[in-house]
Amino acid sequence: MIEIQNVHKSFGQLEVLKGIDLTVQKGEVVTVIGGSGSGKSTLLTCINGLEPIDKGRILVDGTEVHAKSTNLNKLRQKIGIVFQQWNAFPHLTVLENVTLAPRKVLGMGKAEAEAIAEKQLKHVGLGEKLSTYPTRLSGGQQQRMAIARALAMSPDYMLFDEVTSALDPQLVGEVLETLKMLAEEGMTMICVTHEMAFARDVSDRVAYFHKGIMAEIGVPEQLFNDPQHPETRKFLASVR
Amino acid sequence: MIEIQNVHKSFGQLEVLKGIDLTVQKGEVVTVIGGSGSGKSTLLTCINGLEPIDKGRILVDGTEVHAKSTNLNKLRQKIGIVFQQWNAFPHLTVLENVTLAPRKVLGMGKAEAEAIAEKQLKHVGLGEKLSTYPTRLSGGQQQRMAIARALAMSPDYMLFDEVTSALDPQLVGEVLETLKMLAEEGMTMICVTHEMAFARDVSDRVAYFHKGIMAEIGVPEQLFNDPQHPETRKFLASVR
Amino acid sequence: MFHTALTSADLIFLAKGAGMTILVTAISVFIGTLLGIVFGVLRGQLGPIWFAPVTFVLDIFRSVPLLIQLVLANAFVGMVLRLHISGLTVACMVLSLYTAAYCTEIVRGGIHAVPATTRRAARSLGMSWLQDMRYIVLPLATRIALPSWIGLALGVMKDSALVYVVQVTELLKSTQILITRLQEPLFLLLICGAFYFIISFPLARFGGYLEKRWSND
Amino acid sequence: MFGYTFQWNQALARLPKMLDGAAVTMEVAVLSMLIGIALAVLLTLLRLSGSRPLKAIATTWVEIARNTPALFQIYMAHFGVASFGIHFSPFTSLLIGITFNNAGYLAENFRGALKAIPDTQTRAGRSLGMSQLQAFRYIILPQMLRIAFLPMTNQMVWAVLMTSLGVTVGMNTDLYGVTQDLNALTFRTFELFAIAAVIFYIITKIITLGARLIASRLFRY
Amino acid sequence: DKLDDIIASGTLRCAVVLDFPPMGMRDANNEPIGFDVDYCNDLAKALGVKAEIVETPFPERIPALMSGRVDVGVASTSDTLERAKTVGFSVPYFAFEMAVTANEKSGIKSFDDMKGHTVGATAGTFEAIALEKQVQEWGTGEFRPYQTQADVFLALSQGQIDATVSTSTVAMANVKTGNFPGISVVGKAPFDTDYVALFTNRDEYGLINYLNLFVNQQVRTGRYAELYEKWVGGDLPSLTVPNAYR
Ligand SMILES: Nc1ncnc2c1ncn2[C@@H]1O[C@H](COP(=O)(O)OP(=O)(O)OP(=O)(O)O)[C@@H](O)[C@H]1O
Ligand SMILES: Nc1ncnc2c1ncn2[C@@H]1O[C@H](COP(=O)(O)OP(=O)(O)OP(=O)(O)O)[C@@H](O)[C@H]1O
Ligand SMILES: [Mg+2]
Ligand SMILES: [Mg+2]
Repeated sequence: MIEIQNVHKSFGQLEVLKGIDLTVQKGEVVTVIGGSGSGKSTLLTCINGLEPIDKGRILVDGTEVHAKSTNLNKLRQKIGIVFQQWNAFPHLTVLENVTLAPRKVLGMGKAEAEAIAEKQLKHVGLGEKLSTYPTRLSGGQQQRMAIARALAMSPDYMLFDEVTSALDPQLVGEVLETLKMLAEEGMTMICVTHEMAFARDVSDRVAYFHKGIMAEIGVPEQLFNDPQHPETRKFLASVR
Repeated sequence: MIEIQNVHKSFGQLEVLKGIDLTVQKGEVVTVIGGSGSGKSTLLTCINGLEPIDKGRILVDGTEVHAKSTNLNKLRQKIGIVFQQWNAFPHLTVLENVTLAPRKVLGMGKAEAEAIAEKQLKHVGLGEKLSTYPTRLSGGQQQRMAIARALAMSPDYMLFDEVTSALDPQLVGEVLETLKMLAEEGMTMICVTHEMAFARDVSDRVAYFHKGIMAEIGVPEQLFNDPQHPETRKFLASVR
Repeated sequence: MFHTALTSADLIFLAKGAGMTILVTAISVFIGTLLGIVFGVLRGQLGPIWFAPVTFVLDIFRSVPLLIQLVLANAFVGMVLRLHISGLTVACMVLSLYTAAYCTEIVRGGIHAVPATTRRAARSLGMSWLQDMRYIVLPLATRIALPSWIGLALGVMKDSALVYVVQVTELLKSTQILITRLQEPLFLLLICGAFYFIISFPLARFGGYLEKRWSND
Repeated sequence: MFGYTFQWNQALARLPKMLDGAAVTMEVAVLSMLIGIALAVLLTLLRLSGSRPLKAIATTWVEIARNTPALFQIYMAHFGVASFGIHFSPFTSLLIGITFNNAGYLAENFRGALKAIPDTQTRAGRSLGMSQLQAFRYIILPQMLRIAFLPMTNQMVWAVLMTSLGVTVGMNTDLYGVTQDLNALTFRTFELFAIAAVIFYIITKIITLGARLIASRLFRY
Repeated sequence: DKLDDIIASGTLRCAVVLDFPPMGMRDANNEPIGFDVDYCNDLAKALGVKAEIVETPFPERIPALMSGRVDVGVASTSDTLERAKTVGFSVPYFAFEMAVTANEKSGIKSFDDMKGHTVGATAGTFEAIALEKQVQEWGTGEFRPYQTQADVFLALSQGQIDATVSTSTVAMANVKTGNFPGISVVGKAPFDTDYVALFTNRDEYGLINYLNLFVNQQVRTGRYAELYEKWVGGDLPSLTVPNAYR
C-alpha cells in the first residue's frame, strides 16, 4: 500500500506539490492525468525517494520513504519506475541492461539473473533481442526493455511516467499493451499518462492534477463522463 | 532565356541526368516535380554552374554556363538560387546577410546596399528584423531572408529548390506567398517543389522528372488533369 | 614569510627568461598558425589523398618528442648543413612547425565544420572562392577553432620550456641557473610555476568561456 | 652533398640498447596512464562531490597540471619536493611527474565526457536501487571512458613523448636517456637521435592503431 | 687550409665551455675567464691574430665546430678514440685528476665507500662514463647522470645522491663557492687520468700539427705551469704518458 499524506514540495520559489493526499491499495491501478507542469512527474520521483519532500509523508508498505533511517536503495527495489525519456544504458546489451541491477543490487548470480531477465524480456516481447544494443532498438522496444528491467527486480509497485509520450504514434500501442498486461496480472501501478483511452480502460481510479493540487479523483466512468471540477472539464475538452 | 540542351550528368557511376532539354522564356514560371533522387536539385545546381556537366550545354541569355571562358561569379549574379536547407550566414545580422554580396561582389557602397536590402526585406515581410541574427528567426523567416538575399543582387532568374520542404507545416504558407508574389511581378523562375497546389496555381508550365529524364512537361491543367506518361500518373496518385 | 637571497638583479634575470619564453612562443605561434592555416586550407582544397605527404610530415612533429626534434634540428642545421644559425632561430623553426602540425588539424576541423550548403549559398550569390573564404568560412571557422587554438598556443608556451637544449635561456632554464647560485630550489620553482600559471590559466579559462558561448548560439 | 659523413652502422650497432630504452619508456608511459586514469576518475568524483575542500583540491590539481609545463612538473617532483627531504629516484620522479600531468588532463576530459551523459542515466540507476557509487561505477563510468577514449589515446601518446623529459632528473634508462648516453660516447648526434625519433614514431603509431583496434572491439554499441 | 684561413681572417674563434670553473667561467662583469680562455688567447697570440671566445655548452661543442661557428675547441674535451672518429685531436694540453665529493651525512670517506650508494655525475662526461661502469662492476648502488654540473651538486647537497666524481678542479671550485652546504671533497677517484685535448676538424692536418707544437711550446716555455698555478694550484700534472709516443 502506498500512502501519500499532505505532501508539499517546492523547487526554489516554485511550489510544485501543494498538499497531495492519495492512497493506492495493493493491486490497484491509478492513472494520473493533468496539464504540463502540474506536478505529476514530481510526485512519482517523490514516491521512490529520488526527490526529497518539504512537508507531509509518504509511506510504502508502512515504511516512511523520507525518514532518515530508511534505506532508500532497499526501498527502491520494491518500487519499479519507468520514465518518459528512454533510459536504456547504451553501453550494455538488452540482456545486460536487465541483469545489471539484479546482479549488483540483489547480488544474484549471473545464471539466475539471466534466467529472470530472459523471462521478463520475453514477457514484454523482446525475447529475440537479448544481445542487441539499445541504440539498435526502436523507441517502443526501448521502453519495453525499461519495463522489463524494472520488473526484473520483482517490484511490488510500478510507477510509469508518460512512458509513451516520446514515442512515434505507431509505437505507442505496443507499449500500452504491455502496461495493460501488467495491470491484468494484478501489479499495483501508478501511471502518469496522456492516453485517455488507456486511462479509461485500465485504471481502477483516475486522478486529475492541476497546478500542484489533486483536483479530482474517481473511477474512470465518473471522472471522464461526469467530471466535478471545472478544470477537469476544461482539460478533458482540450485533449479530446 | 535559359536553354538547357541535352544535359547529361553523373556522380561517379550514377547517371543522375540523362539528357535534359528545357527552354525557359523570360517571365516564365516553370515548376519541376518528381520523386526523390530524380535529379531535380542537380539540374538547378548545374544551371548556375555549381556543378560541372558531362555532356550537352546550358545557355543563360546566350552565355554558355560551362564554357571555360565564362566568368561564373559574374553569371551567378543574375541567377538567384534558394535551397531547401536554410543557408543563413549565422555570424551576420539579417541586414548584413543581405548586403554582403551586393557590397563585396558588386562593390556597392554601404548606404546603397542597405537601401536595397531593406527594400527587399520589407518585400518579403522581414522589415522589422533587420538587426536580428538568423538563429533567432523561424525557419520560414530564414527562407524568406534567403529569398531577399538572392533578390538583392537583382537577378534576372530565380531558382528555388524545395524551399518549403524543411519547414514546419504552419510556416510553409508564408514562404509560398512570397514566391507567388514574385511570380506575379514577372520574375523568371524555376521552382522545384512538392507543393502540388502551388505548382498548379503559379506555374506557366510544370515538368515531371523521373530518374534523370524529363518524362513530361506541359501547362498545369494538362499535366495534372490529363498526364500522358504512366509514371506521371503514378506519381500524382501517390502525392494526392 | 620567506627569507630569500633573491636580489632585484635576479628578478630581472628571471624576467628576461620569461621574456624569452614569451618571445619564442609568440614567434612560433605566429608562424605556426600562418603555416597551419595554409596547410589546413590546402588540405581542404587538395583532399586527403593528395595532401597525404604533408600530413605524414606534419604527423612526425606530433609523434616525436619535442626534445628530440630540437636536438635533431640543431644537429642537422649545424653538423650536416653547416649553417651558422642561432639556437633561438632553430628553436623557433622547430616550434613553428610543431605548432603548424597541430594548427593544421584545428584549421581543417574549423573549415570542415562550416556546412557545405552555407558555402554553396555564398558561391551562388556570385562570391568568388576567396570571398567565400574571407567573409563566410573565416568568421565561422574561427568561432569553432579559436578555443582549441588558444589551447594550442598555451601548449606551445609550456613546451617552449624545452628549448634550453638549443641554448636558449628561457624561464625554466633561468630558474635552474638561479637555483644553482641561490640554492633555494622550491622557492624559485614556485615563482617559475606561478609565472606559467598566471599566463596560462586565465587564457585557458577564456578559451573555455568562448567555447561555451559559441556552442550555445 | 652534405659536409658530413653519416655513419649509420655506428649508430645502428647501438640499436639493441635503444630498444631496451624503448621498453623502459613504454613501462613508464603505461604505468603513468594506468595510475593516471585511476587518479583522474578519483579527481572527477571529488569534483562531483558536494564537499568544497575536496572540490578545491581536485580543481587545483587539474589546473596546475594543465597550466604549467610538464618539464616543470617533473623537475618539481625531483628537485622541488626534495626541499622537504622527500627523495624520489629518477624513475619515480619521472613517473610521478607524468602521472600528475596525465591525471590532470584526463580529469578534464572526463568532465567533458560526463557532460555528454544525461543525468537521467544516474536517475534510472538509482531508481533500480543502486547506490550513488554503483550507479557511477556500472552506468556512468563505462560510458564516460568510451566518450573519453580518443582523448585518452592522445594522452597516452603524450605520456610516451614526455618520458624524454626524464633526463632532467637523472633518468638514463629510457629511450631518450639511453640515446643521450650513447651520444656522449660517440658524438654521432644526428644518427642516434634520428634513430630514436624513428622508434618514437613507431611507438606512437602502434599506440594509435592499437587504440583503434581496441575501440572497435570494446565499443560495439 | 684552415690554418691559412685563420691567419688571413685575423681572428681565431675558440669554443670554450663557460659553466665549468675554473677552466671556463665568467667574472663579475660577465667577461669570460679561466684556464681555457687564457689558453685560447695564447694560441691567438702565437698565430698573430685576435682571439674570439665562443661560449659553447658541452653537448654543443661538436656541432659548433662542424657548422664552422668555431675554428678550434679549447673546451676540456677528453680525447677518446670514439670521438676521434668524428673530430681531430691535438696532443693533451691538460690532465684532470678525478675527485670524489660526498654529502657529509652519507658517511662516505673514500672512493671505495661509494659502493652501494647512489652516486651521480654530469651526463656525457669522461667521469660519468667511468663511474657508471664502476657502479656496474660493483653490482650494487645506483648511478644517475644529471644534465649539468650544477644539477649534480644540487642533487648532492639535497641528499638525492650521496657522492659524485668530478674533475678535482671542478670539485674544489664548487665546494669553495659555499653554495652547497654539507658537501666536501673526500678523496681521489682511481680513474685513468682524464687527458683533454684541443680539437678541430679531422682532416685539418696542418692545423692539428700546429696545435701539437703549440701545446709542446706551452709546456717548454713554462707557460703551462704558470697558468696552472694561476687557475688551479698544487702539483702540476704531467701531460705525457710513460712509454708512449703521444
Ligand atoms: N529539478 C527541478 N528543478 C526545478 N524545477 C523543476 C524540477 N523538476 C521539475 N520542476 C518544475 O516543477 C514543475 C512541475 O514539474 P513536473 O515535471 O512534475 O510536471 P508534470 O506534471 O510532470 O508535467 P509534464 O506533463 O510536462 O511532464 C514544472 O514547472 C517544472 O518546471
Ligand atoms: N554531390 C553528390 N555526389 C554524389 N551523388 C550525388 C550528389 N548529389 C546528388 N547525388 C545523387 O544524385 C541523385 C539525384 O540527386 P538530386 O539531389 O538531384 O535529387 P532530387 O530530385 O533533388 O531529390 P530530392 O527530391 O530528394 O531532393 C541522388 O541519387 C543523389 O544521391
Ligand atoms: Mg512529467
Ligand atoms: Mg533535391
